[in-house]
Amino acid sequence: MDIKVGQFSGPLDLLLALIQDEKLEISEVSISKVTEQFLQYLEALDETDAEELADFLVIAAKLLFAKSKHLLSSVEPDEEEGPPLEEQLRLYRLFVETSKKIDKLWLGPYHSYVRIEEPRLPQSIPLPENLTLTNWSLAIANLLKRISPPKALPETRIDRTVSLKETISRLKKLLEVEGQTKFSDILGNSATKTEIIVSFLALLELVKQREAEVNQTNAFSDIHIVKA
Amino acid sequence: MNDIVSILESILFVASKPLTVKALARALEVSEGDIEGALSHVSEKYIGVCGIHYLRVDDTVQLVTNPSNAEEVEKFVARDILGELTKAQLETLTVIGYRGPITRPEIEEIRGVNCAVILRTLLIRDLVEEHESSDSVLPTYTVSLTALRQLGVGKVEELPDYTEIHNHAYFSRPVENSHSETN
Amino acid sequence: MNDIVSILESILFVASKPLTVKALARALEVSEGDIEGALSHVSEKYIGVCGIHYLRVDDTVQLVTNPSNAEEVEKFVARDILGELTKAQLETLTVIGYRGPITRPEIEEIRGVNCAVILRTLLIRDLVEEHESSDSVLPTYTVSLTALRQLGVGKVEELPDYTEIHNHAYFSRPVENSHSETN
Repeated sequence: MDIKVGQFSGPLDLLLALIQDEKLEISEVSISKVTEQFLQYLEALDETDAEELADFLVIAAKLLFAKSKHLLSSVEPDEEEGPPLEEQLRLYRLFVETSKKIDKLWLGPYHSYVRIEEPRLPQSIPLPENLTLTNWSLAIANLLKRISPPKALPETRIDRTVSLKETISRLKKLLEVEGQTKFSDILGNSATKTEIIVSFLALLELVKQREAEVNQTNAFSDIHIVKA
Repeated sequence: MNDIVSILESILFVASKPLTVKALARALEVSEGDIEGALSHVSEKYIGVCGIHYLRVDDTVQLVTNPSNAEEVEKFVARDILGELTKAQLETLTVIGYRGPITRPEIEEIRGVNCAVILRTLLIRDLVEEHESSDSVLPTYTVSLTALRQLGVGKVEELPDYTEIHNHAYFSRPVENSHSETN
Repeated sequence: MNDIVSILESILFVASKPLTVKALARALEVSEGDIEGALSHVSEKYIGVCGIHYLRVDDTVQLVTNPSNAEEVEKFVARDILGELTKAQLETLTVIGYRGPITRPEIEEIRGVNCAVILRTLLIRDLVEEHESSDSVLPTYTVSLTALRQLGVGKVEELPDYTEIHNHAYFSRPVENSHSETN
Protein backbone atom coordinates (compact mmCIF):
# COMPACT_ATOMS: atom_id res chain seq x y z
CA MET A 1 0.00 0.00 0.00
CA ASP A 2 1.30 3.38 -0.99
CA ILE A 3 0.97 5.55 2.10
CA LYS A 4 1.84 9.20 2.15
CA VAL A 5 2.57 11.43 5.09
CA GLY A 6 -0.29 13.80 5.83
CA GLN A 7 -2.79 11.70 3.89
CA PHE A 8 -4.57 10.67 7.04
CA SER A 9 -6.65 12.73 9.46
CA GLY A 10 -5.05 10.90 12.38
CA PRO A 11 -3.58 7.60 13.58
CA LEU A 12 -6.97 5.84 13.72
CA ASP A 13 -7.62 6.86 10.12
CA LEU A 14 -4.31 5.25 9.15
CA LEU A 15 -5.04 2.11 11.15
CA LEU A 16 -8.47 1.81 9.54
CA ALA A 17 -6.96 2.23 6.07
CA LEU A 18 -4.34 -0.46 6.74
CA ILE A 19 -6.98 -2.95 7.90
CA GLN A 20 -9.33 -2.17 5.01
CA ASP A 21 -6.41 -2.47 2.58
CA GLU A 22 -5.84 -6.02 3.83
CA LYS A 23 -9.59 -6.61 3.40
CA LEU A 24 -9.86 -7.55 7.06
CA GLU A 25 -12.61 -6.90 9.59
CA ILE A 26 -11.77 -4.92 12.72
CA SER A 27 -10.62 -7.34 15.39
CA GLU A 28 -7.80 -7.84 17.85
CA VAL A 29 -6.16 -10.19 15.35
CA SER A 30 -6.41 -7.87 12.33
CA ILE A 31 -5.11 -4.93 14.32
CA SER A 32 -2.17 -7.04 15.44
CA LYS A 33 -1.50 -8.00 11.82
CA VAL A 34 -1.05 -4.43 10.62
CA THR A 35 1.05 -3.26 13.59
CA GLU A 36 4.27 -3.63 11.62
CA GLN A 37 2.96 -1.50 8.75
CA PHE A 38 1.72 1.11 11.21
CA LEU A 39 5.21 1.39 12.72
CA GLN A 40 6.73 1.69 9.25
CA TYR A 41 4.45 4.63 8.57
CA LEU A 42 5.55 6.17 11.85
CA GLU A 43 9.13 6.23 10.60
CA ALA A 44 8.01 8.05 7.46
CA LEU A 45 6.25 10.76 9.48
CA ASP A 46 7.75 14.21 9.45
CA GLU A 47 9.48 14.31 12.80
CA THR A 48 9.38 18.07 12.99
CA ASP A 49 5.63 17.86 13.55
CA ALA A 50 5.99 16.74 17.14
CA GLU A 51 2.32 17.10 17.94
CA GLU A 52 1.20 14.85 15.12
CA LEU A 53 3.93 12.34 15.94
CA ALA A 54 2.81 12.22 19.56
CA ASP A 55 -0.75 11.21 18.58
CA PHE A 56 0.60 8.43 16.36
CA LEU A 57 2.94 7.32 19.16
CA VAL A 58 0.04 6.93 21.60
CA ILE A 59 -1.67 4.51 19.21
CA ALA A 60 1.66 2.81 18.44
CA ALA A 61 2.10 2.24 22.17
CA LYS A 62 -1.40 0.72 22.36
CA LEU A 63 -0.62 -1.53 19.38
CA LEU A 64 2.65 -2.75 20.87
CA PHE A 65 1.00 -3.14 24.23
CA ALA A 66 -1.68 -5.37 22.73
CA LYS A 67 0.88 -7.35 20.73
CA SER A 68 3.11 -7.87 23.73
CA LYS A 69 0.33 -8.89 26.11
CA HIS A 70 0.75 -12.49 25.08
CA LEU A 71 4.54 -12.40 25.07
CA LEU A 72 5.01 -10.69 28.37
CA SER A 73 2.42 -11.95 30.78
CA SER A 74 3.40 -9.45 33.49
CA VAL A 75 1.84 -6.73 31.42
CA GLU A 76 -1.63 -6.37 32.82
CA PRO A 77 -4.25 -4.38 30.98
CA ASP A 78 -4.80 -1.14 32.86
CA GLU A 79 -8.39 -0.10 33.38
CA GLU A 80 -7.43 3.53 33.03
CA GLU A 81 -6.14 2.96 29.52
CA GLY A 82 -9.69 3.12 28.16
CA PRO A 83 -11.47 0.76 25.80
CA PRO A 84 -9.60 -1.88 23.79
CA LEU A 85 -8.20 -0.51 20.56
CA GLU A 86 -10.60 -2.52 18.40
CA GLU A 87 -13.56 -0.96 20.24
CA GLN A 88 -12.10 2.50 19.80
CA LEU A 89 -11.55 1.80 16.12
CA ARG A 90 -15.11 0.55 15.57
CA LEU A 91 -16.56 3.67 17.14
CA TYR A 92 -14.22 5.82 15.07
CA ARG A 93 -15.28 3.99 11.89
CA LEU A 94 -18.93 4.62 12.72
CA PHE A 95 -18.22 8.35 12.80
CA VAL A 96 -16.16 8.24 9.60
CA GLU A 97 -19.00 6.44 7.78
CA THR A 98 -21.50 8.94 9.18
CA SER A 99 -19.32 11.90 8.24
CA LYS A 100 -19.73 10.87 4.58
CA LYS A 101 -23.50 11.27 4.94
CA ILE A 102 -22.95 14.62 6.63
CA ASP A 103 -20.74 15.67 3.70
CA LYS A 104 -23.58 14.84 1.27
CA LEU A 105 -25.95 17.03 3.27
CA TRP A 106 -23.29 19.74 3.49
CA LEU A 107 -22.78 19.87 -0.26
CA GLY A 108 -26.41 19.09 -1.07
CA PRO A 109 -29.06 21.49 -2.39
CA TYR A 110 -30.96 22.00 0.86
CA HIS A 111 -29.89 24.98 2.93
CA SER A 112 -31.74 27.45 5.14
CA TYR A 113 -31.28 31.18 5.09
CA VAL A 114 -31.66 33.84 7.75
CA ARG A 115 -33.16 37.24 7.21
CA ILE A 116 -31.14 40.33 7.94
CA GLU A 117 -33.32 42.93 9.55
CA GLU A 118 -32.43 46.52 8.81
CA PRO A 119 -30.93 47.91 12.01
CA ARG A 120 -33.60 49.71 14.04
CA LEU A 121 -31.98 52.55 15.89
CA PRO A 122 -33.44 54.32 18.85
CA GLN A 123 -33.08 58.11 18.90
CA SER A 124 -29.98 58.29 21.07
CA ILE A 125 -27.86 55.45 22.35
CA PRO A 126 -26.61 55.76 25.92
CA LEU A 127 -23.19 54.32 26.68
CA PRO A 128 -22.99 50.93 28.34
CA GLU A 129 -22.57 51.42 32.08
CA ASN A 130 -20.31 48.43 32.46
CA LEU A 131 -17.67 49.84 30.13
CA THR A 132 -15.23 50.73 32.91
CA LEU A 133 -11.46 50.41 33.18
CA THR A 134 -11.86 47.68 35.81
CA ASN A 135 -14.04 45.55 33.53
CA TRP A 136 -11.73 46.42 30.65
CA SER A 137 -8.65 45.03 32.41
CA LEU A 138 -10.61 42.00 33.58
CA ALA A 139 -11.72 41.22 30.03
CA ILE A 140 -8.24 41.39 28.51
CA ALA A 141 -6.79 39.33 31.38
CA ASN A 142 -9.43 36.63 30.82
CA LEU A 143 -8.73 36.58 27.10
CA LEU A 144 -4.98 36.22 27.61
CA LYS A 145 -5.60 33.39 30.05
CA ARG A 146 -7.97 31.67 27.64
CA ILE A 147 -5.74 31.78 24.59
CA SER A 148 -2.61 30.56 26.34
CA PRO A 149 -3.29 26.81 27.03
CA PRO A 150 -3.52 25.49 23.44
CA LYS A 151 0.06 26.66 22.94
CA ALA A 152 1.35 25.12 26.16
CA LEU A 153 0.02 21.67 25.34
CA PRO A 154 2.29 20.82 22.38
CA GLU A 155 5.35 21.48 24.56
CA THR A 156 4.51 18.68 26.97
CA ARG A 157 3.84 16.48 23.99
CA ILE A 158 7.20 17.34 22.51
CA ASP A 159 8.80 16.25 25.77
CA ARG A 160 7.18 12.88 25.43
CA THR A 161 8.15 12.58 21.77
CA VAL A 162 11.74 13.48 22.43
CA SER A 163 11.92 11.12 25.35
CA LEU A 164 11.10 8.07 23.22
CA LYS A 165 14.15 8.67 21.05
CA GLU A 166 16.24 9.56 24.07
CA THR A 167 15.08 6.44 25.86
CA ILE A 168 15.97 4.23 22.89
CA SER A 169 19.48 5.64 22.66
CA ARG A 170 19.92 5.64 26.44
CA LEU A 171 18.89 1.99 26.58
CA LYS A 172 21.16 1.15 23.66
CA LYS A 173 24.15 2.80 25.33
CA LEU A 174 23.36 1.12 28.63
CA LEU A 175 23.31 -2.28 26.98
CA GLU A 176 26.57 -1.59 25.16
CA VAL A 177 28.28 -0.71 28.42
CA GLU A 178 26.61 -3.11 30.84
CA GLY A 179 25.65 -5.93 28.49
CA GLN A 180 22.44 -6.49 30.46
CA THR A 181 19.93 -4.72 32.65
CA LYS A 182 16.45 -4.98 34.17
CA PHE A 183 13.29 -3.16 33.14
CA SER A 184 12.85 -1.81 36.67
CA ASP A 185 16.36 -0.28 36.52
CA ILE A 186 15.50 1.64 33.37
CA LEU A 187 12.40 3.09 34.98
CA GLY A 188 13.92 4.19 38.27
CA ASN A 189 11.70 4.89 41.28
CA SER A 190 9.44 7.68 40.12
CA ALA A 191 8.36 6.57 36.67
CA THR A 192 5.06 8.00 35.45
CA LYS A 193 2.67 5.94 33.38
CA THR A 194 3.85 7.79 30.28
CA GLU A 195 7.47 7.03 31.10
CA ILE A 196 6.62 3.35 31.54
CA ILE A 197 4.90 3.26 28.15
CA VAL A 198 7.74 5.14 26.48
CA SER A 199 10.37 2.89 28.08
CA PHE A 200 8.42 -0.19 27.10
CA LEU A 201 8.03 1.18 23.58
CA ALA A 202 11.78 1.80 23.44
CA LEU A 203 12.49 -1.72 24.66
CA LEU A 204 10.19 -3.30 22.09
CA GLU A 205 11.79 -1.16 19.40
CA LEU A 206 15.23 -2.52 20.38
CA VAL A 207 13.89 -6.08 20.37
CA LYS A 208 12.47 -5.40 16.92
CA GLN A 209 15.81 -4.04 15.74
CA ARG A 210 17.42 -7.16 17.23
CA GLU A 211 19.56 -5.02 19.51
CA ALA A 212 18.18 -6.67 22.63
CA GLU A 213 16.60 -9.86 23.90
CA VAL A 214 14.21 -10.11 26.82
CA ASN A 215 13.24 -12.87 29.22
CA GLN A 216 11.17 -13.21 32.29
CA THR A 217 11.23 -15.98 34.92
CA ASN A 218 7.59 -15.80 35.96
CA ALA A 219 4.43 -13.86 35.28
CA PHE A 220 4.97 -10.84 37.53
CA SER A 221 8.74 -10.76 37.79
CA ASP A 222 11.05 -8.14 36.36
CA ILE A 223 12.02 -8.27 32.68
CA HIS A 224 15.68 -9.11 32.09
CA ILE A 225 17.20 -7.36 29.11
CA VAL A 226 20.31 -8.72 27.43
CA LYS A 227 22.25 -7.21 24.55
CA ALA A 228 21.67 -9.33 21.48
CA MET B 1 -49.56 41.43 27.44
CA ASN B 2 -50.38 39.66 24.23
CA ASP B 3 -50.17 35.99 23.51
CA ILE B 4 -46.60 34.97 24.36
CA VAL B 5 -46.37 32.74 21.27
CA SER B 6 -47.26 35.69 19.05
CA ILE B 7 -44.69 37.94 20.72
CA LEU B 8 -42.04 35.24 20.43
CA GLU B 9 -42.76 34.92 16.72
CA SER B 10 -42.39 38.68 16.30
CA ILE B 11 -39.11 38.82 18.21
CA LEU B 12 -37.61 35.80 16.43
CA PHE B 13 -38.65 37.44 13.17
CA VAL B 14 -36.86 40.76 13.83
CA ALA B 15 -33.88 39.36 15.72
CA SER B 16 -32.01 38.15 12.61
CA LYS B 17 -29.68 36.18 14.88
CA PRO B 18 -29.76 33.16 17.16
CA LEU B 19 -31.34 33.87 20.56
CA THR B 20 -31.08 31.89 23.75
CA VAL B 21 -34.06 30.82 25.84
CA LYS B 22 -32.53 32.81 28.70
CA ALA B 23 -32.31 36.02 26.64
CA LEU B 24 -35.91 35.59 25.49
CA ALA B 25 -37.13 35.03 29.05
CA ARG B 26 -35.34 38.18 30.16
CA ALA B 27 -36.70 40.24 27.27
CA LEU B 28 -40.31 39.12 27.80
CA GLU B 29 -39.99 39.14 31.58
CA VAL B 30 -41.39 35.63 31.93
CA SER B 31 -39.87 32.37 33.18
CA GLU B 32 -37.71 30.16 30.97
CA GLY B 33 -40.38 27.51 31.41
CA ASP B 34 -42.97 29.86 29.86
CA ILE B 35 -40.61 30.45 26.93
CA GLU B 36 -40.10 26.70 26.48
CA GLY B 37 -43.87 26.19 26.46
CA ALA B 38 -44.35 28.87 23.82
CA LEU B 39 -41.41 27.59 21.75
CA SER B 40 -42.96 24.14 21.56
CA HIS B 41 -45.92 25.76 19.77
CA VAL B 42 -43.55 27.67 17.47
CA SER B 43 -41.66 24.47 16.67
CA GLU B 44 -44.88 22.71 15.65
CA LYS B 45 -45.95 25.57 13.41
CA TYR B 46 -42.77 26.36 11.50
CA ILE B 47 -42.01 22.93 10.15
CA GLY B 48 -42.82 20.72 7.19
CA VAL B 49 -44.11 22.52 4.11
CA CYS B 50 -44.08 25.96 5.79
CA GLY B 51 -41.70 28.40 4.08
CA ILE B 52 -40.32 29.51 7.45
CA HIS B 53 -38.62 26.92 9.65
CA TYR B 54 -37.68 26.82 13.32
CA LEU B 55 -34.09 25.84 14.25
CA ARG B 56 -32.86 24.79 17.63
CA VAL B 57 -29.51 23.63 19.05
CA ASP B 58 -29.23 23.21 22.78
CA ASP B 59 -30.87 26.38 24.18
CA THR B 60 -30.42 28.54 21.07
CA VAL B 61 -33.25 29.17 18.60
CA GLN B 62 -33.75 30.99 15.30
CA LEU B 63 -36.22 31.28 12.42
CA VAL B 64 -34.82 30.50 8.95
CA THR B 65 -36.14 29.56 5.51
CA ASN B 66 -37.32 26.05 4.63
CA PRO B 67 -34.16 24.32 3.29
CA SER B 68 -36.12 22.81 0.39
CA ASN B 69 -36.64 26.29 -1.06
CA ALA B 70 -32.92 27.10 -1.17
CA GLU B 71 -32.76 27.30 -4.97
CA GLU B 72 -35.47 29.97 -5.25
CA VAL B 73 -34.35 31.85 -2.12
CA GLU B 74 -30.85 32.16 -3.53
CA LYS B 75 -32.26 34.39 -6.25
CA PHE B 76 -33.02 36.97 -3.57
CA VAL B 77 -30.13 36.64 -1.11
CA ALA B 78 -26.41 36.14 -1.56
CA ARG B 79 -25.64 32.45 -1.64
CA ASP B 80 -23.96 31.19 1.52
CA ILE B 81 -20.48 30.11 0.53
CA LEU B 82 -19.33 27.94 3.38
CA GLY B 83 -16.99 25.91 1.18
CA GLU B 84 -16.09 22.27 1.41
CA LEU B 85 -14.96 20.72 4.65
CA THR B 86 -11.69 18.84 4.98
CA LYS B 87 -11.81 15.22 6.09
CA ALA B 88 -10.65 16.20 9.58
CA GLN B 89 -13.19 19.05 9.85
CA LEU B 90 -15.97 16.76 8.67
CA GLU B 91 -15.04 14.06 11.19
CA THR B 92 -14.89 16.56 14.05
CA LEU B 93 -18.16 18.24 13.08
CA THR B 94 -19.86 14.84 12.86
CA VAL B 95 -18.62 13.80 16.31
CA ILE B 96 -19.84 17.11 17.79
CA GLY B 97 -23.18 16.87 15.96
CA TYR B 98 -24.00 13.39 17.20
CA ARG B 99 -22.35 13.51 20.63
CA GLY B 100 -22.64 17.20 21.58
CA PRO B 101 -22.52 18.86 24.01
CA ILE B 102 -19.09 17.30 24.20
CA THR B 103 -15.72 18.36 25.65
CA ARG B 104 -12.44 18.48 23.74
CA PRO B 105 -10.90 15.44 25.51
CA GLU B 106 -14.00 13.43 24.61
CA ILE B 107 -13.70 14.41 20.94
CA GLU B 108 -10.00 13.53 21.01
CA GLU B 109 -10.78 10.19 22.61
CA ILE B 110 -12.99 9.30 19.66
CA ARG B 111 -10.75 10.72 16.92
CA GLY B 112 -7.48 9.62 18.52
CA VAL B 113 -5.86 12.90 17.62
CA ASN B 114 -5.34 16.35 19.13
CA CYS B 115 -8.23 18.58 18.05
CA ALA B 116 -7.15 22.03 19.36
CA VAL B 117 -6.39 23.53 15.96
CA ILE B 118 -9.36 21.98 14.16
CA LEU B 119 -11.77 23.20 16.88
CA ARG B 120 -10.36 26.70 16.55
CA THR B 121 -10.91 26.60 12.79
CA LEU B 122 -14.49 25.38 13.24
CA LEU B 123 -15.13 28.12 15.84
CA ILE B 124 -13.80 30.85 13.55
CA ARG B 125 -15.90 29.50 10.69
CA ASP B 126 -18.87 29.69 13.07
CA LEU B 127 -19.69 26.00 12.56
CA VAL B 128 -19.43 25.01 16.21
CA GLU B 129 -20.17 26.84 19.42
CA GLU B 130 -18.26 26.82 22.66
CA HIS B 131 -20.22 26.82 25.92
CA GLU B 132 -18.86 27.60 29.34
CA SER B 133 -20.04 24.74 31.45
CA SER B 134 -21.12 25.44 35.00
CA ASP B 135 -20.56 21.90 36.28
CA SER B 136 -17.20 21.37 34.60
CA VAL B 137 -13.95 23.25 34.15
CA LEU B 138 -13.92 22.32 30.49
CA PRO B 139 -16.05 24.09 27.89
CA THR B 140 -18.42 21.95 25.85
CA TYR B 141 -19.05 22.14 22.12
CA THR B 142 -22.20 21.88 20.01
CA VAL B 143 -22.72 22.43 16.28
CA SER B 144 -23.89 25.96 15.47
CA LEU B 145 -27.16 27.06 13.89
CA THR B 146 -25.05 28.12 10.89
CA ALA B 147 -23.96 24.50 10.45
CA LEU B 148 -27.56 23.26 10.80
CA ARG B 149 -28.69 25.75 8.15
CA GLN B 150 -26.07 24.45 5.74
CA LEU B 151 -27.03 20.84 6.52
CA GLY B 152 -30.69 21.71 5.99
CA VAL B 153 -31.95 20.21 9.24
CA GLY B 154 -33.89 21.87 12.05
CA LYS B 155 -32.12 20.16 14.95
CA VAL B 156 -29.34 17.62 15.42
CA GLU B 157 -31.94 14.93 16.10
CA GLU B 158 -32.84 15.12 12.38
CA LEU B 159 -29.34 14.06 11.30
CA PRO B 160 -29.17 10.62 9.62
CA ASP B 161 -29.36 7.71 12.11
CA TYR B 162 -29.12 10.18 14.99
CA THR B 163 -30.70 8.04 17.73
CA GLU B 164 -28.62 4.99 16.91
CA ILE B 165 -25.32 6.87 16.84
CA HIS B 166 -26.09 9.24 19.69
CA ASN B 167 -26.95 6.34 21.96
CA HIS B 168 -24.16 4.11 20.72
CA ALA B 169 -22.60 2.54 23.79
CA TYR B 170 -19.24 4.16 24.23
CA PHE B 171 -17.65 0.86 25.02
CA SER B 172 -19.94 -1.44 23.10
CA ARG B 173 -20.11 -5.02 24.33
CA PRO B 174 -18.40 -7.60 22.10
CA VAL B 175 -21.73 -9.40 21.49
CA GLU B 176 -23.20 -6.24 20.01
CA ASN B 177 -20.36 -5.79 17.59
CA SER B 178 -21.50 -8.48 15.18
CA HIS B 179 -24.02 -6.14 13.53
CA SER B 180 -21.56 -3.27 13.21
CA GLU B 181 -19.37 -5.52 11.07
CA THR B 182 -21.96 -5.46 8.33
CA ASN B 183 -21.50 -1.86 7.29
CA MET C 1 -40.66 22.95 -8.14
CA ASN C 2 -41.90 23.00 -4.60
CA ASP C 3 -45.17 24.34 -3.31
CA ILE C 4 -45.33 27.93 -4.56
CA VAL C 5 -46.88 29.15 -1.28
CA SER C 6 -43.96 27.70 0.68
CA ILE C 7 -41.44 29.29 -1.68
CA LEU C 8 -43.18 32.67 -1.43
CA GLU C 9 -43.11 32.47 2.37
CA SER C 10 -39.38 31.76 2.29
CA ILE C 11 -38.67 34.61 -0.10
CA LEU C 12 -40.81 37.16 1.74
CA PHE C 13 -39.12 36.07 4.97
CA VAL C 14 -35.53 36.64 3.81
CA ALA C 15 -36.23 39.70 1.67
CA SER C 16 -36.70 42.18 4.57
CA LYS C 17 -38.14 44.66 2.05
CA PRO C 18 -41.25 45.05 -0.09
CA LEU C 19 -41.27 42.99 -3.30
CA THR C 20 -43.53 43.51 -6.30
CA VAL C 21 -45.80 40.77 -7.62
CA LYS C 22 -44.09 41.22 -10.97
CA ALA C 23 -40.60 40.63 -9.52
CA LEU C 24 -41.81 37.50 -7.72
CA ALA C 25 -43.43 36.13 -10.90
CA ARG C 26 -40.25 36.72 -12.88
CA ALA C 27 -38.01 35.08 -10.25
CA LEU C 28 -40.19 32.01 -9.88
CA GLU C 29 -40.91 31.84 -13.63
CA VAL C 30 -44.66 31.64 -13.13
CA SER C 31 -47.50 33.99 -14.10
CA GLU C 32 -48.54 36.95 -11.97
CA GLY C 33 -51.87 35.18 -11.61
CA ASP C 34 -50.12 32.20 -10.00
CA ILE C 35 -48.34 34.55 -7.61
CA GLU C 36 -51.65 36.27 -6.73
CA GLY C 37 -53.22 32.89 -6.05
CA ALA C 38 -50.39 31.85 -3.74
CA LEU C 39 -50.35 35.24 -2.01
CA SER C 40 -54.01 34.87 -1.08
CA HIS C 41 -53.02 31.76 0.89
CA VAL C 42 -50.14 33.66 2.51
CA SER C 43 -52.45 36.52 3.45
CA GLU C 44 -54.83 34.14 5.22
CA LYS C 45 -52.04 32.57 7.23
CA TYR C 46 -50.04 35.59 8.43
CA ILE C 47 -52.89 37.50 10.03
CA GLY C 48 -54.67 37.77 13.35
CA VAL C 49 -52.77 36.47 16.34
CA CYS C 50 -49.75 35.33 14.32
CA GLY C 51 -46.54 37.17 15.29
CA ILE C 52 -45.65 37.65 11.63
CA HIS C 53 -48.08 39.59 9.44
CA TYR C 54 -48.55 39.87 5.69
CA LEU C 55 -48.63 43.44 4.42
CA ARG C 56 -49.74 44.51 0.96
CA VAL C 57 -49.52 48.05 -0.43
CA ASP C 58 -50.67 48.31 -4.04
CA ASP C 59 -48.72 45.62 -5.82
CA THR C 60 -45.87 45.31 -3.31
CA VAL C 61 -45.92 42.69 -0.58
CA GLN C 62 -43.84 41.98 2.51
CA LEU C 63 -43.83 40.20 5.86
CA VAL C 64 -43.66 42.36 8.98
CA THR C 65 -44.18 41.91 12.72
CA ASN C 66 -47.71 41.90 14.13
CA PRO C 67 -48.39 45.58 15.01
CA SER C 68 -50.00 44.51 18.30
CA ASN C 69 -46.60 43.33 19.45
CA ALA C 70 -44.90 46.62 18.60
CA GLU C 71 -44.27 47.57 22.23
CA GLU C 72 -42.56 44.27 23.10
CA VAL C 73 -40.57 44.28 19.87
CA GLU C 74 -39.33 47.82 20.49
CA LYS C 75 -38.38 46.92 24.03
CA PHE C 76 -36.49 43.88 22.81
CA VAL C 77 -34.63 45.82 20.13
CA ALA C 78 -33.77 48.59 22.58
CA ARG C 79 -32.54 46.19 25.24
CA ASP C 80 -30.64 44.17 22.68
CA ILE C 81 -28.81 47.27 21.51
CA LEU C 82 -28.75 49.39 24.64
CA GLY C 83 -28.02 46.95 27.42
CA GLU C 84 -24.69 46.41 29.08
CA LEU C 85 -21.89 45.01 26.99
CA THR C 86 -21.76 41.23 26.95
CA LYS C 87 -18.57 39.43 27.91
CA ALA C 88 -17.85 38.70 24.25
CA GLN C 89 -18.48 42.31 23.19
CA LEU C 90 -16.22 43.66 25.92
CA GLU C 91 -13.48 41.19 25.02
CA THR C 92 -13.69 42.11 21.33
CA LEU C 93 -13.49 45.78 22.24
CA THR C 94 -10.31 45.21 24.30
CA VAL C 95 -8.68 43.33 21.41
CA ILE C 96 -9.46 46.27 19.13
CA GLY C 97 -8.19 48.68 21.80
CA TYR C 98 -4.81 47.02 22.25
CA ARG C 99 -4.28 45.78 18.70
CA GLY C 100 -6.11 48.34 16.54
CA PRO C 101 -6.11 49.21 13.72
CA ILE C 102 -7.01 45.57 13.18
CA THR C 103 -9.03 43.64 10.57
CA ARG C 104 -11.89 41.25 11.34
CA PRO C 105 -9.91 38.08 10.45
CA GLU C 106 -7.14 39.24 12.79
CA ILE C 107 -9.62 39.73 15.65
CA GLU C 108 -11.12 36.32 14.95
CA GLU C 109 -7.68 34.72 14.88
CA ILE C 110 -6.99 36.09 18.36
CA ARG C 111 -10.40 35.31 19.88
CA GLY C 112 -10.81 32.03 18.05
CA VAL C 113 -14.45 32.72 17.24
CA ASN C 114 -16.46 34.44 14.54
CA CYS C 115 -16.97 38.13 15.40
CA ALA C 116 -19.24 39.39 12.61
CA VAL C 117 -22.35 40.00 14.73
CA ILE C 118 -20.40 41.49 17.64
CA LEU C 119 -18.56 43.93 15.38
CA ARG C 120 -21.87 45.05 13.86
CA THR C 121 -23.27 45.73 17.33
CA LEU C 122 -20.14 47.61 18.45
CA LEU C 123 -20.34 49.73 15.27
CA ILE C 124 -24.03 50.52 15.84
CA ARG C 125 -23.24 51.52 19.42
CA ASP C 126 -20.46 53.80 18.18
CA LEU C 127 -17.86 52.04 20.32
CA VAL C 128 -15.62 51.12 17.38
CA GLU C 129 -14.86 52.86 14.11
CA GLU C 130 -14.46 51.26 10.73
CA HIS C 131 -11.74 52.51 8.40
CA GLU C 132 -11.33 51.80 4.72
CA SER C 133 -7.78 50.66 4.33
CA SER C 134 -5.80 51.76 1.28
CA ASP C 135 -3.37 48.82 1.27
CA SER C 136 -5.94 46.12 1.97
CA VAL C 137 -9.36 45.08 0.75
CA LEU C 138 -10.46 44.60 4.32
CA PRO C 139 -11.55 47.48 6.54
CA THR C 140 -9.71 47.96 9.83
CA TYR C 141 -11.20 48.76 13.22
CA THR C 142 -10.17 51.05 16.08
CA VAL C 143 -11.97 51.97 19.31
CA SER C 144 -13.96 55.17 19.01
CA LEU C 145 -13.34 58.40 20.89
CA THR C 146 -16.72 57.81 22.54
CA ALA C 147 -15.47 54.54 24.02
CA LEU C 148 -12.18 56.09 25.13
CA ARG C 149 -14.04 58.97 26.77
CA GLN C 150 -16.26 56.52 28.63
CA LEU C 151 -13.13 54.71 29.85
CA GLY C 152 -11.62 58.03 30.93
CA VAL C 153 -8.51 57.88 28.77
CA GLY C 154 -7.40 60.27 26.03
CA LYS C 155 -5.81 57.77 23.65
CA VAL C 156 -5.35 54.01 23.38
CA GLU C 157 -1.75 54.27 24.60
CA GLU C 158 -3.15 55.30 27.98
CA LEU C 159 -5.04 52.03 28.40
CA PRO C 160 -3.78 49.84 31.28
CA ASP C 161 -0.46 48.10 30.48
CA TYR C 162 -0.78 49.22 26.87
CA THR C 163 2.81 48.58 25.70
CA GLU C 164 3.03 45.19 27.38
CA ILE C 165 -0.32 43.90 26.08
CA HIS C 166 0.01 45.54 22.67
CA ASN C 167 3.22 43.57 22.14
CA HIS C 168 2.04 40.43 23.93
CA ALA C 169 3.47 37.20 22.54
CA TYR C 170 0.02 35.59 22.18
CA PHE C 171 -1.01 38.38 19.82
CA SER C 172 2.23 38.72 17.91
CA ARG C 173 2.12 35.25 16.46
CA PRO C 174 1.85 35.39 12.70
CA VAL C 175 -1.50 34.29 11.33
CA GLU C 176 -0.72 30.62 11.06
CA ASN C 177 -3.44 28.14 11.83
CA SER C 178 -6.09 29.61 9.61
CA HIS C 179 -4.51 27.95 6.59
CA SER C 180 -3.47 24.66 8.12
CA GLU C 181 -6.59 22.78 7.17
CA THR C 182 -4.68 19.52 7.30
CA ASN C 183 -4.92 19.06 11.02
